[in-house]
Amino acid sequence: MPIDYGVTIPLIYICSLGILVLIAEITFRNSEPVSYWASILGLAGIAVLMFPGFNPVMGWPAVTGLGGLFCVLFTAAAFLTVIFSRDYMRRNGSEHGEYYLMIIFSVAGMMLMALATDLIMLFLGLELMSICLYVLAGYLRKRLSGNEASLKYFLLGAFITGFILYGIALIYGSTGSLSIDRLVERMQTPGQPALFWTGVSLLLGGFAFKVGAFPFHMWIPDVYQGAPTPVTAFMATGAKTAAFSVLVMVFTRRAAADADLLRDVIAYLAAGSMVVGNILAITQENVKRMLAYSSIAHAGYMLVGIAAGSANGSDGVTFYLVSYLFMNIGALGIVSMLEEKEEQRLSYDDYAGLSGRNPVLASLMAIFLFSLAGLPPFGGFFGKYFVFVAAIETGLTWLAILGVLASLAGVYYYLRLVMVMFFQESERPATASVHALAVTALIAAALINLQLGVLPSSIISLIQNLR
Amino acid sequence: MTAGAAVVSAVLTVTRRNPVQSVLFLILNFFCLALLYLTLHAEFLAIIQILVYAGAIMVLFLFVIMLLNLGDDASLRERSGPSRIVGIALALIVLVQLGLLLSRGNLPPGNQLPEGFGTAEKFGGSLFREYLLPFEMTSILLLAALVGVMILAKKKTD
Amino acid sequence: MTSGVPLEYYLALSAVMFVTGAAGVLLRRNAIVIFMSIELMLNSVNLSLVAFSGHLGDQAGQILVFFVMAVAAAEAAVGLAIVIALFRNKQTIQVNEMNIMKW
Amino acid sequence: MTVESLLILLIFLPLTGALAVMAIGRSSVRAIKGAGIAVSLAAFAVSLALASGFNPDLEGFQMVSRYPWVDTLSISFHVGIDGMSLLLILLTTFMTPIALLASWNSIEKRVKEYVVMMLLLEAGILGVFAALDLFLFYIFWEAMLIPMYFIIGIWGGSNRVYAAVKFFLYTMSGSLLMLVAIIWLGYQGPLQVGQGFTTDLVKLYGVGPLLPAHLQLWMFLAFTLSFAIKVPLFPFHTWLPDAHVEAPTSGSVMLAAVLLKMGTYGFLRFCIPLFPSATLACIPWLSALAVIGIVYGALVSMVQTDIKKLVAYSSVSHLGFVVLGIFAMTEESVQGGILQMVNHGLSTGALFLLVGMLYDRRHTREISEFGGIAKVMPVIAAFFMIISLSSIGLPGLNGFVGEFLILIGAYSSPHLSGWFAVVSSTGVILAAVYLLWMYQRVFFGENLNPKNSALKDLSPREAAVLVPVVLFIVWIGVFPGTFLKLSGRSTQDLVNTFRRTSSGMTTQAVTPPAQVISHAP
Amino acid sequence: MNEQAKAVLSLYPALILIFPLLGFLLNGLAGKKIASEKISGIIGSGVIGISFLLSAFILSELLARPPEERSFTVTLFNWIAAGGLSVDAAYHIDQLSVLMMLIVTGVGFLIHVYSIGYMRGDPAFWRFFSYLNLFIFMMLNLVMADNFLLMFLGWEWVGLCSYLLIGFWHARKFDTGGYAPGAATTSDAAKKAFVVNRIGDAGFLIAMFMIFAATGTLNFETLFTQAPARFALNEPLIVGITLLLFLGATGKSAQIPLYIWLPDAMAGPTPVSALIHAATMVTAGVYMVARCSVLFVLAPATMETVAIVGIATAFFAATMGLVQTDIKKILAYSTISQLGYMFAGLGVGAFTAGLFHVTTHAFFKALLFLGAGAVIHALHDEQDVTKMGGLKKFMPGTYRTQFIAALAIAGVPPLSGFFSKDEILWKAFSGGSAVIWVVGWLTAGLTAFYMFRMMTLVFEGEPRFAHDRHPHEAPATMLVPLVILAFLSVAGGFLGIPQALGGGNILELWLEPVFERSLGILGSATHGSLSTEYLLMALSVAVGLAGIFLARTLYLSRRELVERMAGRFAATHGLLFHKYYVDETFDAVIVNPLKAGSRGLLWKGIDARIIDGAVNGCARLLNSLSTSARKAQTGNVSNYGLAVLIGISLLLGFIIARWNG
Repeated sequence: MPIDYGVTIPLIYICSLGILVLIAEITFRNSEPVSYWASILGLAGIAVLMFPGFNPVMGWPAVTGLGGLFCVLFTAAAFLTVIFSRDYMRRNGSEHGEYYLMIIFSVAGMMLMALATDLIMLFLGLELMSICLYVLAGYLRKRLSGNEASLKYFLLGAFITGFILYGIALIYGSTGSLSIDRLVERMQTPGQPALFWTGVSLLLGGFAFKVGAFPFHMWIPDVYQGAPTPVTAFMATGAKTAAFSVLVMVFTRRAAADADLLRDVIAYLAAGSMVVGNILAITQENVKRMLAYSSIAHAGYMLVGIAAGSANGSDGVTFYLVSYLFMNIGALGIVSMLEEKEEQRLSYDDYAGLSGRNPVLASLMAIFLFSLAGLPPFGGFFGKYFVFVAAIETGLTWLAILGVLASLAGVYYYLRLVMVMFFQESERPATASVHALAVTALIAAALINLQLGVLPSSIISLIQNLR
Repeated sequence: MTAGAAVVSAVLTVTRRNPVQSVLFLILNFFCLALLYLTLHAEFLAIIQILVYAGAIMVLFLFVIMLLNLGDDASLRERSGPSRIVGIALALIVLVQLGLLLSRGNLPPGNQLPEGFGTAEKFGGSLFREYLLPFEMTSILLLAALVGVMILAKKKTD
Repeated sequence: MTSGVPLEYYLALSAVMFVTGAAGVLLRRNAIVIFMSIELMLNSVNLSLVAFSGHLGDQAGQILVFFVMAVAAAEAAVGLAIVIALFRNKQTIQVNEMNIMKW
Repeated sequence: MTVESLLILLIFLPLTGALAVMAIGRSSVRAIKGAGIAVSLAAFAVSLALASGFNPDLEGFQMVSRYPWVDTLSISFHVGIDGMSLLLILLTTFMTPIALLASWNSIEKRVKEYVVMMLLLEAGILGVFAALDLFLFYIFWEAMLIPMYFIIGIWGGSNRVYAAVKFFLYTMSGSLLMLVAIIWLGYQGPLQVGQGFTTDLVKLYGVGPLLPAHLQLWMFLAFTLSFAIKVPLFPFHTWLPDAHVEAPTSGSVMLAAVLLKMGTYGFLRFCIPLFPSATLACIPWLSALAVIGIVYGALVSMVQTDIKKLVAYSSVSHLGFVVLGIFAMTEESVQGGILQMVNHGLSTGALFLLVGMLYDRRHTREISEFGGIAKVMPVIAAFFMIISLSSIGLPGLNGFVGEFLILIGAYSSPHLSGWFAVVSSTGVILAAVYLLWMYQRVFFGENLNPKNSALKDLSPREAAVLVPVVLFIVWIGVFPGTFLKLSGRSTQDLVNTFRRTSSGMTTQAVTPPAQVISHAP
Repeated sequence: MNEQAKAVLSLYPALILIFPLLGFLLNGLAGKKIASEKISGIIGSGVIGISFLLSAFILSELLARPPEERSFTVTLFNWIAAGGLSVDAAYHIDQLSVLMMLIVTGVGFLIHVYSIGYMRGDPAFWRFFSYLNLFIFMMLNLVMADNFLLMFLGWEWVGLCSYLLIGFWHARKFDTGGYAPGAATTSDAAKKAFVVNRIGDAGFLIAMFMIFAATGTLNFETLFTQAPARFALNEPLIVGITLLLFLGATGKSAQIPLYIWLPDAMAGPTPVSALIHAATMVTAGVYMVARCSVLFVLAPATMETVAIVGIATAFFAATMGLVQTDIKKILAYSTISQLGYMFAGLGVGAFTAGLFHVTTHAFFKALLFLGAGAVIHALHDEQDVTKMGGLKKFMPGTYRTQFIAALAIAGVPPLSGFFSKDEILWKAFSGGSAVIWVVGWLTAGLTAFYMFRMMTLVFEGEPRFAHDRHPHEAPATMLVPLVILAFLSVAGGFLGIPQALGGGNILELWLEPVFERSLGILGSATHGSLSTEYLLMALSVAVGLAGIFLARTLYLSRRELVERMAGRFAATHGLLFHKYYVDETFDAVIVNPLKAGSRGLLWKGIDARIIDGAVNGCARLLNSLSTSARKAQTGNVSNYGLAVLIGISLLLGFIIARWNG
């Protein structure tokens, strides 16, 4: 198997950055600022270098394929996470360079997943990412909720790893190959043995777990709530995107609908996730936990596109991922900025009157929430539209109907937060620690969201060209 | 015979109340597997299995159990009643399902083994040629795990 | 396929071990024992992989097993570190006592 | 500058205006308000230019611009107007400066956000009326909920939060199903002639009627639910009283004057031409709901104790007339329906303005708190009377023309029994009952409440708000031709096309749409 | 007549309309600024005077033409056009409309002048005149319209003016007589008038729909030309149309069952009662039926209904008038009763007779009201006849004019009322409706009785009013119109002296072309000879005189008899005094259940409980679903693992179920 440089280049970038930060950690006594800036600049630089079509000099090794785009997304998520993290960690008395290192390494794992050409790479990438995230979830060692989150995440993650691996083994056994291309090819060909489908369904179950789809979703609320908020943001965006990147690349190229064994089962997963995520989010009082449940619902919407399994489905999910990344990381970023020590200021009531004290933050939050709720003219709406188009085209109209009904519940709880921020006053106002860089990042995320909602075609054609 | 031992040791691993006993049965299970690997022409893996898995990893387990002083103490209440039954029943259901699916088999036809299959030489060859990138990434993985363990387990930071 | 023992035999053994491990995860409360059950599951899969590899005469399965072992090592390290971190804060590793976050 | 670009300019003017207002310093309140009014007046001027460039004798859409937007999903920025949308656009641009001016003093907190929201709202509404692509339409349709949500929620009354959420969710619950129907139609429609997904309205006009009846019915119902909630048609109306009562005056004005019209407009623009067979099947049911709404709204209105709620329920009754007119599907009734949209916008909008003026003075809207105040504020009393009369449907004022055309059209409609019009006529009686009774209790009688003895009469600013409305009320009443003429051709085409396409799927009907499609790209 | 003259003539209708409108706008918009009663009054009455002169000019022009050319149409602009419906703002001038225009502007002018005196010192003097001008403008629209819709415009607006003027003193308490005692204000009466009228208007409206649906036009000429061919005699459609039109007429002209608003309408200033609620607006119904006579004669069933309702109204209103104590209410019931006569006339096909009575009634009833106004004015707003008396010597001028009017209404020859009433009765009899004649004849007696009861109580006998009141004769602005109207009450009858008495019946000849078509359809089946006619005349004169005599005897010398009778027949008296409890019945059967139902059932029930209950119930359901489903999220990893395994099992189960390789 010849080495594909298109695959290796992002990994070389990110691993170099990782090693660089590691060296900095070892070299400098007070290494945190160095690591911080190195991470920020490095991640930004990598995102630019990898951006599809970026070609500063002739012959610059370009990253190709949809995987390249996903790599940009992971890097962007990491970049934003790092920006939101520093202040948060400082407030919780734990700013260290290793933190950035773990993020960078987990990005490496995500990239490996997205770029994988065989199941070995896929597996390794998944594990690299997961191991880093286990650590990150428990990063604040003294926080009991962090410990618990970390352990729950770890145990369940390892548990599901067993299933994924078993699935890989069965696929291997029935196809005689670990190549993803072979796998996809087999899925398009009718008449595969039961062994093969067993393997595929176990693999699907594994990734359904990773994206947080019903009924594999139960770890999500606890882990998202217990993890440090920037890590939650990173998990909800980067890790989810990574898992979806695999689903997009493996599971959207299936046989025609009538010969398709998986369409309905993915549709059920999607339906369950949309319903459960949205309904459970309604009565949450903790904003972070609410966003966790909502991320289950969003996984459901994206699975709608996977279930459709068409070109539009794949593009729709990819588009959804792009917009979801920016809106969710924005929302959780703001949550992290408002959170105080000891996990204080996370309830709805703590957001009361935010618009009066900090109109910029409140407005940005409102934009992210509207986008999450799927209201035009924001990116979240277009993402939903796209996947619903795909669903209806492939005869999954019931799923689209269920999806819109479920999103109505979503509208309720997102709007409830907007309502609290804008329509209510508070006696004990929370103070946000606002940093120029973070706010700039938020504004950028909001603008990207708006752009995705208003002028989505550039990113769509990009996605299409890469597919 | 080896297989029977493997199954028994596996069951005992999950049923022993004392973690230390569990570890020991797990190590036994790994030894059985190593034997099976040998019968399957995976000499290199068999060796690794014993050295790394049964040796290094399990010792680590044992070490941690000892460190945390987790005895077979009274606080270690195992779950009782219905939820245990549900768990076991579900496991059995999954087993039956797997059995059903595996028996519908149509496994691919077997191939003749190439020369030196499973030896360290062949193994290393393909590892460093075809699977160089995964191999390198494994090093990153171990590095990340290393850093992670440092983060999580170092005594004092602040 | 040179071994006299049919492939199905290995697969069945692997499945039984796998389910045993999975049952262990569900039934046990000690985090470390749960983790050991997971190791059991991984190993059962490894057995399948090696069996398939031998059946197919293809080395890739064995290679994957090798990587799985590496990953298992890394996971074990991290997992046990997590357990230790939790134990330091909570003085227990019983999973049923970890429920400060629910609903 | 071409005429086509005027329409685009019109949509984007309030939007850029909103951005510009955002740039003004928070403290310069007068500048913010002034800028808001200036922008909205400029939009009105542009819409007048638009109207002058509009040729009412032409078939189809005018001022059409079409820019590719999202090629993958065949979405284009496709806008254009015909007679009915022009009328509603004019109404929107006319009412927005009035609403802004009306709230000059009554909005005290967060003035900047308020003006921005109002302008965004205007842009959204204009977009709804101009959109010729279902996707584009939906974007505007939903996007305009956001500013309205804030307007009710931030500047509303004591129970504003409940009202805002109710408004939002109620409306949203209808429109989400419409979204599914839009996609379904975009896929199924073109499939009838072997083409790919599109949401272009002009193309879909050709293929929608070709859909099999049961598919039409489902899509029709999904669209109708959304529009029925917006209108609001009985029994989907219960968000309206809450929203109206809690919204600030300007919010109520925009809500009543323009937002509700989006529902009735939707029936005309989408439901009927896209799904004629389904429409035909549903005419009796929807008309029955409309008639129930007319009587029901009037009766409930009659027993309200809060003036604003009374006016709100009266909207249910009035909009019932509009819906009846639309679904009677005769030229007279549809013309009447369209005109009645404008009329209701003017008269109910003005009623809300007046209620707001009373509220500004007394900080209550309970009818029992008033009485005999015609003595202290005769001018307001006079305006209130004229506008009430317009709402009652006195001939010579605008309301009558619309109601009369609706009823006479409904009576002679081939789709409806005459009883629909007959029962609706009781709404005319009841309108007199609830409005005059309220008027009498508020303005007539002895002024016994000492708090009411020193109320100020109409201020010049308030006069500037009301006089234009009253002028239009009289104008439409006496010379409705000016306005009927604008929508005449569109109505005629709508009704004729409906007659042709609703009567089953003949092969004859298949050919012309195919031509339409070949022209469209 | 040359073209130019015709063109000039066609300007007149517009001018006739414009002047009152001008007066309305001037007084309405600038009246407060002018702040001069004199100027407001002059403007207000002047514009009407001009309109009257212009109308008279049109009359003279028409007189100069041969009878068949005495009509023309002026189209101002296209009013409403949509689909097949096209309605012009067009005015049709013919013999009938000219007659009505003259009455409206003529009587109107006199009442305007009278009002200058009557309303002196009122703070809203200017507003009063602007309303009056508006009323005249709209009434002219009503009578001049060349189509139903324009007529309806006038129809509605005169109702509105009536509303505004009844409630002119909206803060005043007003005793509606048993109904909402004490609590009501004049504005209640105003609202009642408008709403009751609206019920009739709805009938009018629906009739228009039916006409349009059947014929595609609302234009009088077009319709009346088509109608005989379009509608079969007594076809349900035409019966429906005419009945609905008549429902409209009962509203406006206060006939059973919609008469209840008129007595309350007396809450308005007295000139308003004279102008609107006696002379002009209330006769709009009569005018409308006459205008649509072609339609009505096509529906004999309706004609019969009209006649019966008319005569019944005439009788019952007269009985109610017997016991009223409020001077204006006596007159109000009298008006209702007289209107009943007119409808009875129309109903038997005596269109001219009906209109003749409209004309004479306008004179004497206006006169009666204005006289009553003078009395009320003189006694500082006292309206109770039992607290009057002996005013003859304080206000001799008023007394004389009132006496003439009373004689006229009582049907004493040769005053106008005699001729018009008698013609109706004769036409009824000769048309074969003896019952109508009998009831009408009885009513005539009652009329004479209650009128002279009133006359006696007000002017004769000892003064019963408080001593601090110093009655005085009315000022010239009020008295002069009284005198003129008295003259007209006397002379008006000469317009229609029947052939039997050697008269030319000018009015019948004048109106003949208008009713030519309908009378043609109706056919002329006249029973009875000249001698019968004389006999009947004598009988009606006799009953009138008997009524007068009885009233004077009872109320001048035998008051105690009255009391005793009232005591003996307390139930009947109460029934009459409370107007047969119609208001109370309306309230109990319709108004109150409607209000209670709307509040309790519709608003609180359907709206709040059912619909909103369902909406909020959905939200609550989701909430409780969420609350209970959350419990599954126990926080226990084992359970989460269980869920994962369940999921895996489901996936495998799915594959087992679906795979068929």
